[in-house]
Amino acid sequence: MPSDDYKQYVAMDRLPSIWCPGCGNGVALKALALAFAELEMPPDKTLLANGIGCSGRVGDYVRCHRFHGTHGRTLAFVTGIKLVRPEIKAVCLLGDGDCSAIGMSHFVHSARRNVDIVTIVINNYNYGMTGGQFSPLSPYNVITSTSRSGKAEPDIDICKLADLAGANYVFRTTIYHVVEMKNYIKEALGKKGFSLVEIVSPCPTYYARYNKIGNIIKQLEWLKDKFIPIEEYNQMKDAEKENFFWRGRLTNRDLPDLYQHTRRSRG
Amino acid sequence: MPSDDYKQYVAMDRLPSIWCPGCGNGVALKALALAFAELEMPPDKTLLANGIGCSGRVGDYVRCHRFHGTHGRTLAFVTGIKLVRPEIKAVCLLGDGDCSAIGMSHFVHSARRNVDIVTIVINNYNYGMTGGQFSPLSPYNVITSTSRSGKAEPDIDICKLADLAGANYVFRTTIYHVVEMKNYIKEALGKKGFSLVEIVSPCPTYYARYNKIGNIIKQLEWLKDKFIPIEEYNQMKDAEKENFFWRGRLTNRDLPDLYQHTRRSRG
Amino acid sequence: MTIKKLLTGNDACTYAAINAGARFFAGYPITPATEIVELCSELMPVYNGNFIQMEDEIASIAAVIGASLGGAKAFTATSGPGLALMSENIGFAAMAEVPCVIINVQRYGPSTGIATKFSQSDVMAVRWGSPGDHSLIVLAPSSVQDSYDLTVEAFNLSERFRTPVILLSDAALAHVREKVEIREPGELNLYQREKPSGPVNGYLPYGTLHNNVPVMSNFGDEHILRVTGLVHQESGYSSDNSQIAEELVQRLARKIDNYQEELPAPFFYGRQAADLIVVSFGISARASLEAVNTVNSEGFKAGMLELRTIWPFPRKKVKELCSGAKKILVVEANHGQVREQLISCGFPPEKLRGVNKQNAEVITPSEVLLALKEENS
Amino acid sequence: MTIKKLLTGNDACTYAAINAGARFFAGYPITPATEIVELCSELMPVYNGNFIQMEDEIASIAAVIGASLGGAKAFTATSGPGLALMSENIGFAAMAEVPCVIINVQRYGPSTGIATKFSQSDVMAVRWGSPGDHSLIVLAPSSVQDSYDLTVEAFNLSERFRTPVILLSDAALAHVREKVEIREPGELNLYQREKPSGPVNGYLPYGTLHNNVPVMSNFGDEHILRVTGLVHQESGYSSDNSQIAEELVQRLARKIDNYQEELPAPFFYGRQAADLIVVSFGISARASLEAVNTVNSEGFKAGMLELRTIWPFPRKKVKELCSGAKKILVVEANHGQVREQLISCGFPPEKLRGVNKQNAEVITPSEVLLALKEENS
Amino acid sequence: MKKANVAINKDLCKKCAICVHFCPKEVFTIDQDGYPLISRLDKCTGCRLCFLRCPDFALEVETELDD
Amino acid sequence: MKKANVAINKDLCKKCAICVHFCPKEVFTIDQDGYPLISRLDKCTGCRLCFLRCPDFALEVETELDD
Amino acid sequence: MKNTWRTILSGSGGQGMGMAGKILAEAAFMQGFNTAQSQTYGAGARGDLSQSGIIISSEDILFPLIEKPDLLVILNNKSYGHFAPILNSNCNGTILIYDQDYAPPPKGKINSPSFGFTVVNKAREILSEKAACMVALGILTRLWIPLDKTNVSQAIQETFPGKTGLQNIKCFEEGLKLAENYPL
Amino acid sequence: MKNTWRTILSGSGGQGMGMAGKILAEAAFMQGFNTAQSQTYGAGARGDLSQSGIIISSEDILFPLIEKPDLLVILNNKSYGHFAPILNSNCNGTILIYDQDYAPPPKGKINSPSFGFTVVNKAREILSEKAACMVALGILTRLWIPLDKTNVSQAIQETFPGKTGLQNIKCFEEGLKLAENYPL
Ligand SMILES: Cc1ncc(C[n+]2csc(CCOP(=O)(O)OP(=O)(O)O)c2C)c(N)n1
Ligand SMILES: Cc1ncc(C[n+]2csc(CCOP(=O)(O)OP(=O)(O)O)c2C)c(N)n1
Ligand code: SF4
Ligand code: SF4
Ligand code: SF4
Ligand code: SF4
Ligand code: SF4
Ligand code: SF4
Ligand SMILES: [Mg+2]
Ligand SMILES: [Mg+2]
Repeated sequence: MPSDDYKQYVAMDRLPSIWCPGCGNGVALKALALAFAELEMPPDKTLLANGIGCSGRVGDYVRCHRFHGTHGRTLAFVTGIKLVRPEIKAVCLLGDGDCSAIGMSHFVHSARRNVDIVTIVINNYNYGMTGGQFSPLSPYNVITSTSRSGKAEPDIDICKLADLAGANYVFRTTIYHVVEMKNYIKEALGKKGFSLVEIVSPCPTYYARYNKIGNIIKQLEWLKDKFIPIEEYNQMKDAEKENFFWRGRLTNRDLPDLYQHTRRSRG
Repeated sequence: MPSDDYKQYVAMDRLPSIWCPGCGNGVALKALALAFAELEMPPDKTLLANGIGCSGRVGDYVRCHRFHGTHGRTLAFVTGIKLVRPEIKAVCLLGDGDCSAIGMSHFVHSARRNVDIVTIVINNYNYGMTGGQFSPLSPYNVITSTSRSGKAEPDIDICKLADLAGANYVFRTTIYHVVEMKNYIKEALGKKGFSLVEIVSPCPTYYARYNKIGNIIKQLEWLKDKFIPIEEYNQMKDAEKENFFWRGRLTNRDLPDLYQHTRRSRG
Repeated sequence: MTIKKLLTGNDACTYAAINAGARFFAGYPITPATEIVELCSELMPVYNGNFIQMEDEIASIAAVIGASLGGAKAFTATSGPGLALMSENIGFAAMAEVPCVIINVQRYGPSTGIATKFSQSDVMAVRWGSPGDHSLIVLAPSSVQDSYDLTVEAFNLSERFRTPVILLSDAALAHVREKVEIREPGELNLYQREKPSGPVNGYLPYGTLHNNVPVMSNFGDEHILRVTGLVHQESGYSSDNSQIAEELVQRLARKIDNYQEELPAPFFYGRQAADLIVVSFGISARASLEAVNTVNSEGFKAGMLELRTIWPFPRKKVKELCSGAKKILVVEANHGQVREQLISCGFPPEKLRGVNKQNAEVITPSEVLLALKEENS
Repeated sequence: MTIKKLLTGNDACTYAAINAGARFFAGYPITPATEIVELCSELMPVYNGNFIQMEDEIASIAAVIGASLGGAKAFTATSGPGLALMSENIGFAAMAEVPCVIINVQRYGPSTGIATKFSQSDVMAVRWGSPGDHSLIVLAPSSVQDSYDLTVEAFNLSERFRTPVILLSDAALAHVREKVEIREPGELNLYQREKPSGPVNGYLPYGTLHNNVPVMSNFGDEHILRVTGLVHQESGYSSDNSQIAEELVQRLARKIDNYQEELPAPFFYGRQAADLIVVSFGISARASLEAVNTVNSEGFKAGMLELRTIWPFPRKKVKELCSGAKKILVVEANHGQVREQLISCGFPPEKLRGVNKQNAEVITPSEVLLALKEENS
Repeated sequence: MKKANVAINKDLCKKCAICVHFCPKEVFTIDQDGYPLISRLDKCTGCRLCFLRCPDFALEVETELDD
Repeated sequence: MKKANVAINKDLCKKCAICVHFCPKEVFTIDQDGYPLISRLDKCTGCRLCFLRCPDFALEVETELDD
Repeated sequence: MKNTWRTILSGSGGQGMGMAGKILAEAAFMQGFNTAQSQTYGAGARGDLSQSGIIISSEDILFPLIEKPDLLVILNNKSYGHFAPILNSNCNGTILIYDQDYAPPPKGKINSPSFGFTVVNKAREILSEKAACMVALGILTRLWIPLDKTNVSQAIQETFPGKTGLQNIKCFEEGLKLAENYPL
Repeated sequence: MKNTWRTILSGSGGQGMGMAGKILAEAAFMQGFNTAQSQTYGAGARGDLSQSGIIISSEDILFPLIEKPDLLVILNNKSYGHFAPILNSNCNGTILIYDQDYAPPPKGKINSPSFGFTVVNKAREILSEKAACMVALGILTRLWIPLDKTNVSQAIQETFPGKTGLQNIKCFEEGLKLAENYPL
């Protein structure tokens, strides 16, 4: 059984975290630390880079290299880091808002360039840090602090977007599915090129409250029931699909990454 | 036969244009003016908005309302215009760089919101205005003034991107295919919601020169030969596909546009 | 009708905007300006206006500019990091002469700093964030009432001068709740932008000037409008002619700088011919005034100048009102950005004592009091 | 080895960067800085460095900052509109203390303005573009040789002070071709950033200060690095403590402002105790010097001060060198941005005549001459 | 037979009750202050789901018991 | 029989020769200054492709001839 | 004659500081007083320390924030750290009102007159800890602040619609009662 | 004694102004002169007007751009508009060299000594209009500028590799010849 090894990646002395009770960020942090431990990643060759947001504070509790830049730009910063330090394993852990609103362009271009980064998006369907406004990933019609009568904009599927743009690896899971989450973060860490792990996560303080999902337990149960394996999902009829979301591995390929591209052109 | 009506949309007295001989921008401008004329669009309810670039100067030669903002942001500006003036027919004519590099985020979000805009992208595969650097849409490995030994980054298909993001209408054509171009601009002008017409266009001064395509005639012939109807393309074997690009209509649907969405939520 | 309400600074700005006629808001949430975004999302539909949450601040100010060119009074709200992102398009609005209002609620910086905490360190950034020569208008409220009044004024000035106007609020003012007299639209003097009236044919968007400000059409109106961030002729078509460039850029400064008497004048409190004058703005002016009142009640002769227009810096007024002082205390929660402006007015540095605080907390009356007493002893 | 070459200003900057050790360039093309981007795309691979063309200027400066934190000397090049977009991340680099160099080739603004034409109107924007209190360094070359020398200096200062350094070039200098003595790396005094040497355990990225500058590790090195734009402790972990905030922000100013003697001093030409002094910078200083030489050869007593460090504004030096002058002419192709700084130095406005030009053309020797002669008659 | 030890650190626990509700063996109840209470440790299979799901590093499961 | 009139405005023409090369009926040749020359107007079908492809508004095709 | 009352409510995030501050301010406003109210904000509010400051005055309020409170209500232990500089100084002029179960003053350091009440537990009894501040408002209204209890009740009702309002009023009234019987 | 030569080449985009200016500067540099060269830039260069300025001096060059040329080469008509203020003033001290086929000076306004040559057509004969400036360099070198023709040839060769270089040198030499035979 894995031991306490994961704690070498966690700044235990800085806990408790600033997060609300039940928030998914801590669960993701633990899964990440466990994945690091199982892969025995050297902390000095491991970088956790974060966006700005509640999820962005994950880096306040780690012991490896840590970068925390400006809202939405993490992938652009890390593109620079990776070009000069290709040996670093870089994990960019971003919020849904950070990644898909202000950071949309960098997200698409990092995937297109296939930069060797594991991008973990903590998708709590809203801007937790600023008080629960909708994000581009919030489903249509949901209630948030800036959509009191329902979000009037369609969402977009960032997994499909990453796939289209050129990512090597794309996986979606939820905070409920902890074991799967840890395992696929590990799988992503083993890949070269751009990987996306989207983790749908509860925000009990805003999202669950505004949408009357109930407490954190109810929201986790909702994740458990609504997110079904992609294979199952694909066999559903369209009408049925509307009630579910898929989770699982969308993409797994081995296209050359940015570093390889740039070196190739040197002949 | 159509008469000189199109001239009411063109600032003839400002010609000749600043463009190099043979440049595709003038051809697109004419097609657009013809489409306007055939639809008898009132100039005071018609807006041409441009990005910054050679293609962005198209608006310097029109007689309808004209907007020319900052590089990459046109769609965001026009989102504001369209919300307060839904009755205006807005055409955003953008360069490939403007739209897919600095403007990527606004492009994806405008398509996602399905803002009622006809977006025409003049894709000359480079930044013409600043001297022929590669753009995100330039094909892999091409020679440009910032990729003398071949572009080391994959490109992305903005037609598929617009489709994934939520556009109602997506069409790709080339400057060679003038009749098709005019007709499908007209079709796009008849739609509600976000339309994309991508026009692959020659840049004899930089792109054709750097890539030894030869003069403008050769480049137009290249467009003629390489861009085949999507139906034909889809039936090709993968190996064969590598030598061709598709053109034609990828998307045509009638999802509600942003204005409808925002009004719906008012009940 | 005038009604009285208890409101926060952020809420007061929002109601003021609506009552000033704003019917378009585009924004991106950021602490400590978020409540303005949220309240707009609720109020705009009620007033048949538009609210849109854009993908970032660049897009937000862009949408605001677009809406304004469509004829709407439009605004956004942000804080330091967002303001920085807006700067390119603020420069565009200045160049293309698009009325718009930006509420900048200052927080502790630089960079992400402390998002929830207080500072007054954006004084220079609001003026100089965007490259190239141009003028713009910045107003700083010191109370919730003032947040209301100056927001209304911001819209008026932006329409009158066809220029971006920035309201410089802060994290403390944004969240304090005070009584406000809400004068509703009927009670307010609202400036409506001038619209072209002449023939449609041959109309030149930048061709008719009133007080150096062009009489411009809106998109969708029958007078065809042409707008560009390039140097442009009266027609709105671009030009790279030297003379046109010089005339345009100099007019962009002149149209504001020569009409400063139309901008909110500083308030002066206390003894007019005082030896000791405190200069301040925003919520620091409140602490300052309390301190000045205290010392005056103890027999001092101190005066207090509250800046309300920050840019263009009201040099003439400041010189006039402070010229007699032996010592001027400039109270501000930053490194001394307004103090620099007083030096530019010609006051010798030795005369100017900065009472500064940079620890993310507000300046308190007793801190100002201490400084005043030191100066008098 | 020192070799002589004919180069443009843009090329000189690029070779200087390479010779100063820059091995990372990220940029986005923009007139008139494009040639730097293009030349880097060719040279970086040759020098085993990295070139990347990012999706915009925000991403460009971000990648530069990232690369610098990875240990590379890194830079970008841009012009007005791009500079505006970079301002948020320049503030971040100031806050997180990341060495990096930004070459800002001024063009005619505001906004898109005239992309190919000349101006010196970014003097304030380079300093104040980013909100919050912090200092930074701006150098302005006046010749192609100077473009080379000050670019090398920019890298040195940015490593020495761990701060963004902006090189303020312009469209004229960027494209003029002049002789340059290229001192190659062996000849240059290159400053290498200090690296931590103590034990790996318990290392605090912001914990060891030399001259107020932290001795920081790089990402991927064995001393674990933590970087954030939030107010942070010595550990690099975030904090919202008032005292930590104040100490940090004040140090960001102090670490530069207190060491100004290490920054390039102004050049003084002509008569030291002159009645008439011309102050200028950049290519306008060349026109000024020619004019000053001309009048002096005709028997005038004029002096000429060429600013090389623009920010922090070299007040002490300027006061020292200009204090005797009866009249100071400030020659600059903008509305008078440097003249304002001289007022801030305490020179009375009446003494300061602005020789300005805003028509997108360079200021010529005969224009300065005319002004000089007017003053002397 | 005890298969695992479960320990809760009240200094870190935020009383979210996730461990309580999602333990497949219903090992936990809630005490009067809202903290999880290990009530049926004998049922514990050592699956560590409670550990994996605890957002606050407040819960540890030791599965390789010495005895 | 003439089906159309073709006119070239030399003030606008930039001599790109697109009209020349892509006229399906080879109506044009090139004159000594590089401008297109309407040499075989009789072959012209009035398809207007030259007009549509001219980037510089330098070429007009009139198809509804009066006579 | 006293004409300004500066009150700070201090406790933890879930005890309704902000709401209570706002209610007090609204009640004062109804009664024609000038008033200014502020509260801790943002990430901090999620954590352990939450505060709200209310100035009530018959004069103009110049500075709207509170440097030194006349009345300080403390509902959790952590708050003492924050106010130590005030409470420990001599002649501070601050009256301390504390929760006697959860926030007894630390020994030997407090130089303010101090009064303990069963605030939190009383609220829990009736509704939940969230209403703790309503009990505190009752105490303040009865003993120190010149507000009419009907105004406070009305302000509560306007803040919390329906049943929750009534329960909160109940808490407020319990506070009034606690104060009535307090051996002052 | 003359020690500074300020030359401006002016014509249209396709006539190689920039290249020629650079070549002249390189040749001067080889010969140990100080030199500064500039050219019109950007969108303008695509259009009708293109210019290049070259200062060659045995002294330090203070201001690197040209206010008033000593030598002005004009290869298209449009350029006259731009230089009218100089050419029309009395005692301007500027020598005008023009293409006699394509840029004859407008009548009655020019107060400079002026010299016409067959520049463009000569270049077309040998290579193409693009080489027009090479012919002009020959003329300048022969008659006005103190440069060694071998240096100019070398600079041309270094700029244009291989065959194009030789053709351009040919044009340059034709320029030298034209000047030689010119009835000055
Ligand atoms: C330029 C800029 N704009 C806005 C903000 C304010 N802001 C901070 S976090 C955030 C969004 C957070 O949402 P998300 O990325 O989903 O993270 P979460 O808090 O939900 O984990 C915003 C808008 C900022 N810090 N910088
Ligand atoms: C913020 C900003 N960055 C860079 C530029 C410089 N710039 C002008 S046009 C352009 C790209 C043009 O390429 P594209 O959009 O493809 O248009 P084209 O010229 O090819 O038609 C660039 C990078 C600018 N004007 N503003
Ligand atoms: S606001 Fe939401 S996302 Fe943020 S810490 Fe609280 S529960 Fe988590
Ligand atoms: S540079 Fe290319 S895109 Fe621009 S005008 Fe010339 S040919 Fe057209
Ligand atoms: S280890 Fe498994 S069975 Fe044991 S307490 Fe935890 S969740 Fe329950
Ligand atoms: S899951 Fe963790 S934080 Fe939540 S109640 Fe259990 S032990 Fe406490
Ligand atoms: S109309 Fe058709 S056939 Fe006639 S000249 Fe033009 S292209 Fe040729
Ligand atoms: S296509 Fe037009 S511009 Fe080109 S040669 Fe023909 S007429 Fe001239
Ligand atoms: Mg989120
Ligand atoms: Mg392009």
